[in-house]
Amino acid sequence: MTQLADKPTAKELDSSQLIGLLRQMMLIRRFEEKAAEMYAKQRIAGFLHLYNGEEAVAVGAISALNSDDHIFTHYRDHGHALARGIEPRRIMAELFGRETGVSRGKGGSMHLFDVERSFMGGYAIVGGHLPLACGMALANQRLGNGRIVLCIFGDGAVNEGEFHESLNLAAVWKLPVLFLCENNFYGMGTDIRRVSAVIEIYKRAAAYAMPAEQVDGMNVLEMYQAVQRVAQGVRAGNGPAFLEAICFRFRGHSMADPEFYRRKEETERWRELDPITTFHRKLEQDGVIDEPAFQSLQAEIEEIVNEAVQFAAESPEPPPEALYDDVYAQERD
Amino acid sequence: MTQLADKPTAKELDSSQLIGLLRQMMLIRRFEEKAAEMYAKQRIAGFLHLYNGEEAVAVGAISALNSDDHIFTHYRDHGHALARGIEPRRIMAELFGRETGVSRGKGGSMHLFDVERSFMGGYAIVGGHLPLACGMALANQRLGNGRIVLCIFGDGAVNEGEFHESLNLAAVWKLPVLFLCENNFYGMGTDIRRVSAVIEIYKRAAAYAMPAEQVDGMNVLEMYQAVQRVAQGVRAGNGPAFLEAICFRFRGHSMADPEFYRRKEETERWRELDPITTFHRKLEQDGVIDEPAFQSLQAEIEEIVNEAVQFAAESPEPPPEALYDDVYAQERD
Amino acid sequence: MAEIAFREALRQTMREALLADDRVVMIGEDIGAYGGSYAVTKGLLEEFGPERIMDSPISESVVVGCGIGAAMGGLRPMIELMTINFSLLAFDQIVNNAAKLSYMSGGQISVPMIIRMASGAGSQLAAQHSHSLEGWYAHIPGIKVAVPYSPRDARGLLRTAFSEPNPVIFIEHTALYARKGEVPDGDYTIPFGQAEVLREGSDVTLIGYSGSVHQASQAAELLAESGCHAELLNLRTLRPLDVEAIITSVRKTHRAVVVEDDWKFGGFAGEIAAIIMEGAFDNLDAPVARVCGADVPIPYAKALEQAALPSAQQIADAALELM
Amino acid sequence: MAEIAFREALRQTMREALLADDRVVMIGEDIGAYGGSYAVTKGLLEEFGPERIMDSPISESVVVGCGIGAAMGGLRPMIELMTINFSLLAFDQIVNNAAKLSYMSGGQISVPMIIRMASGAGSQLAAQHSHSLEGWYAHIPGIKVAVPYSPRDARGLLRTAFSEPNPVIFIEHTALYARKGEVPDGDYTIPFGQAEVLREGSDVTLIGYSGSVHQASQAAELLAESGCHAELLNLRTLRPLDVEAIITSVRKTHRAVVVEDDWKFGGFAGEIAAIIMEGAFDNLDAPVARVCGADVPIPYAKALEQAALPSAQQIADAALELM
Ligand SMILES: Cc1ncc(C[n+]2csc(CCOP(=O)(O)OP(=O)(O)O)c2C)c(N)n1
Ligand SMILES: Cc1ncc(C[n+]2csc(CCOP(=O)(O)OP(=O)(O)O)c2C)c(N)n1
Ligand SMILES: [Mg+2]
Ligand SMILES: [Mg+2]
Repeated sequence: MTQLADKPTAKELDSSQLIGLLRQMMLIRRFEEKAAEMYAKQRIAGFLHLYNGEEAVAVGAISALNSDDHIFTHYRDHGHALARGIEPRRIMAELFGRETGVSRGKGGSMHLFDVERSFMGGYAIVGGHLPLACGMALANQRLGNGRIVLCIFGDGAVNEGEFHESLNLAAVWKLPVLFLCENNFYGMGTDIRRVSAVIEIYKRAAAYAMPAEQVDGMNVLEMYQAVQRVAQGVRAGNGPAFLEAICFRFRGHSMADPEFYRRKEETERWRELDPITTFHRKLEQDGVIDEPAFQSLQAEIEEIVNEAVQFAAESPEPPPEALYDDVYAQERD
Repeated sequence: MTQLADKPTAKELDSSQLIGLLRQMMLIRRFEEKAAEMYAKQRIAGFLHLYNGEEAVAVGAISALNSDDHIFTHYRDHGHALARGIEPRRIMAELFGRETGVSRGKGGSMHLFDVERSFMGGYAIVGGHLPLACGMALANQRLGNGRIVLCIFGDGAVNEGEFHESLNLAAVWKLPVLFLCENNFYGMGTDIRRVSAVIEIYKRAAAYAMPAEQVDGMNVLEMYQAVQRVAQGVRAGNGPAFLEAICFRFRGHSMADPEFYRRKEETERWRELDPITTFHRKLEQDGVIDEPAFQSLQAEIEEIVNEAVQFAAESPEPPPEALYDDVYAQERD
Repeated sequence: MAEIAFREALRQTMREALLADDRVVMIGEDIGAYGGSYAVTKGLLEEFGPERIMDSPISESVVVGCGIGAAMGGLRPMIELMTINFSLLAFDQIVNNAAKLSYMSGGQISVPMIIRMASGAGSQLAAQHSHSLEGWYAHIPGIKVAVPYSPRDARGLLRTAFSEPNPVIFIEHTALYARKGEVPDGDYTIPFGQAEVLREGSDVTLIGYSGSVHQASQAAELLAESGCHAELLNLRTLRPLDVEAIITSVRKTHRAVVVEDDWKFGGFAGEIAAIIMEGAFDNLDAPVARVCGADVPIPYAKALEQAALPSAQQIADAALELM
Repeated sequence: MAEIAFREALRQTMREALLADDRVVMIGEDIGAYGGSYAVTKGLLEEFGPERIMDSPISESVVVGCGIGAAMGGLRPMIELMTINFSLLAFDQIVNNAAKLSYMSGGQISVPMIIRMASGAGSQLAAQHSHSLEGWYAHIPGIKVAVPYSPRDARGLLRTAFSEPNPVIFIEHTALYARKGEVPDGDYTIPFGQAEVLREGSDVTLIGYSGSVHQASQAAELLAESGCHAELLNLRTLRPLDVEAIITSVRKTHRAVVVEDDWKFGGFAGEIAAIIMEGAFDNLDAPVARVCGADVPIPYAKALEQAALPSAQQIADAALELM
């Protein structure tokens, strides 16, 4: 039998753990603000998709996993990578296209990989990583290693054929995978109501007899709690499960998006639920954090982020020979 | 507003209509027995998938449509083609690979087409025709021509990504298409229970908020009734609908199948529900048909089928130049 | 004759088609409310409404299949697949349905549809978003493949595509969208299968299509500086391919360099080289050279990405080596 | 050394791999209870059970993607896609994931998996079931492509595939399954990238792979009757391709005919022709000839189908025309 998770429940988290959650969300926010700045200065290129507004989803979910549980995610992956504890400097270096980047400059923003941390990558074909998550879960199941797979994707991915094929396969083979849909109501400029026959996404899991629920993705503790609970069942061998996190991205789809497709007021309303502000306020009210502690947190994060930029900027570009490296893996055990 | 179907209900069908249903099922059965014989004699080649046992599905469903409603189906298509009224001789000629065949010898058993009869083809990529059915329905919707699309596929197709994408699209755009799943419990040698998370297939339509029901595919009148009723809603503009016809193929998947994967007893049990025998018995009991009438029906069908073989055998093969014909369509209005 | 951008030439042509024929509908991801990911369809939703300009779910396979069915049913669909990268998800529909229905049905069916997709690398979008797979489409009997280079091509070829009874894959290199050029007004069309001689020369034939014509044209300038007179061919369509224009030019110049963004090994440049050998063997003074993308997934880092793509200098060098 | 069928050579090799390594799992449609649509996997379910021999839903994309993920996770999956026709539905997984993960991750990931698929026409299965698209796979950096001809190839190449750290596309021509040949026992393997000279000759090089080697070999017999000594190359893998063996042979014979079932236009035969031109230009006495499938969807009718496929006679004629 596989081991059961012994993560504390959200209620059992101590002060430093609670502050840890806040800190991670703040780090993601600040890291990405800086990345956006660097994008404007053309130090970063390609597509850059910010996670701004959705930080509670990644932080709550990933904190509730074991550190060797696998993560597969989409191109909007900075938040997930940081929440998994990958060094900000190596992520920033990747965005800068440097050799010191997590993917050695080959992947960029959409393809962060850190296999040592079981962070199995960001993927840029919508829905394309769901099958991989099933396969990894199959390997875990066969190897009996007690590890589960968290597979993260957006509301837009739900209409891809691979969503359907993956959920069915995972259910039939009882694979230890937790599907986490970040429902931020838009796939690029397309409102989910215009393209999805059923908009309460978690209900679609019923077509695969898969347990599913909706959770408030603006609330880090609720995310933590839901994933902690559901992961336990998945780890215990009950088969896959599905979570729909309701959230919102405060910025455009990518840096290039002028957001013609939605009204400012909609975003403003959601901003009032900012996961960082609300959680900070709660921790203040509960006496977990005071103003000086918060300010030193901010300062610490500022330093980490600045150091990350400096590290990235000073890192070497991949050498020309690197062009032909790693097209093929060289060895096999 | 589109016209409403004015098909009689199953109860209103008169004797000659009832006998017509029986006759069509008998024709399909006999036609295919002959085709199998010709296959054994190597007059027919390629894949040959018999509809043996499922005749009530095609006959009941297609009789309930208007004659200009479109039909898209899979490679197991002889039954559907005959039920639509395509001349047996032109189907047999197609199986023989002759120029007089419905598809001029280019398509064979899996690709019967008769556009004049709105029979839009048999398709050999599992699930691949569902998107086409949606597109045809979109055209009908835009042109306001009151025609609906019947899209037929098997239980195996349900796990393809295109099933999911098609049902979602049809639902979102309220397309006039009736999805008809022939659930014969096997996709080749694979028992549906081993590969489908939810085996009551019609329940999967709920993921698209699509009305769906199960119907006894061994009973031609129930099939007729269900399709007649459901088609009315689709034609009225209520959007797509889903029917799952429970049935069974009495023979192997194709002529090459030794049926290792199932026990003879299972098939024997289903054979007791043979749609032709049971309907014949019912018509006898109801006094609709007597023995002489039945025998002359048999004789008539025997003659049609024999004539079809003769026609096919005497028809010319496509000329060598035909190899390059119709790769591209030549004109455009 | 107005000077407009490639993107604008496309948009104007679409608008004309939508105005001229009620049966024209456009289907694709984010072509409406978002305005198109490369802003090609911007404003069309507002002008023609959601029944003509249909935002689709992210479901490439059904989007293309739906286009095919709609074409069978009498509409004139134009599908936007956003980029060629995503078209891989619709590959079966294109190969097995769009390209084969006319033939399999013994000529009963035609599929008059256009499938547009952006192609090419160069903006650091990394391996999954940087494909140039035009050659794969050119390989499929039953479809036609247009690869415009100039705004003039864009309009002329798209107008032809709208009058085609067959499925047309219409490839738009992302590096071209913003480039401007003169576009004739009115009934101007460019037939499929006619390459354009962009520059006459006697020493070597440079052959390109879509984005690569730009690098080839710069290479021709570089060569001119070295006193080498290159003839430059813009293929315009890959299927049908203007074999005659290629052979005529090589018979004159005796040398050829084929330029393609796509991976070299097994790419379409090999087909062109083989065709030249078949048609002008006795006229060739040197083997046909191919300057193509490096045989690697496209990397993100800027310098590496640039190194993976054919450059004007590489083309010029390859030409000079043939001398 | 036993004389066994191609199908049986594959089955034995799979069985050995399953016995030797617990991490080997096989996934595919109808590979278990049905026994495999071409009976290649027959008996394996009974011997190894449903945890090793996994019947899948009809969901090509997730089947391949699941194989990739399983390989990332430490298993050694072998995927059977039944036929190359259905692989189009898994194309995105192969092109965008299997082939790119090692590179995109900066070398952190390897994908040791085999994807088997039957290929080829000739049994009147009509347009959607008769593809030969090996050349498309050969075009993709990051994967390897094996195209065995003999039972000996089948075993030797499959053994190599099982020891590969990279994704291998393993193509099995349906016309070969029942053909018998001698297969060495024991640790015999055939490395990727080494063509086989099946017959030595001095007048022309015939180049084939997979099923087409059969027609080429018959053509060599026909040519011998006319006094023309053909050398016959069986490529064995398309990626890596044994360029050296090809060039060496053509330098000797000065002429070459490339044979391929697939459509000619834009096919892999063009690549081989271009490579020959690049590597043996001065040795060529005539342009490289290509004998390929006709540029049409494959028709059902027997005579038409045969006319669409390369025949020994066509190959021999093409060779004689080069003289
Ligand atoms: C297969 C495919 N189709 C289209 C795209 C273009 N695209 C990139 S992101 C995106 C929207 C995805 O939305 P969602 O899944 O909701 O994620 P979000 O961006 O909202 O986090 C689209 C259409 C793609 N990358 N892959
Ligand atoms: C995409 C694809 N995958 C696999 C096949 C091979 N194949 C042909 S029929 C079939 C089973 C389909 O079963 P089902 O949909 O239940 O229809 P039935 O044959 O029972 O009528 C399979 C796997 C195919 N033709 N297309
Ligand atoms: Mg979204
Ligand atoms: Mg079935």
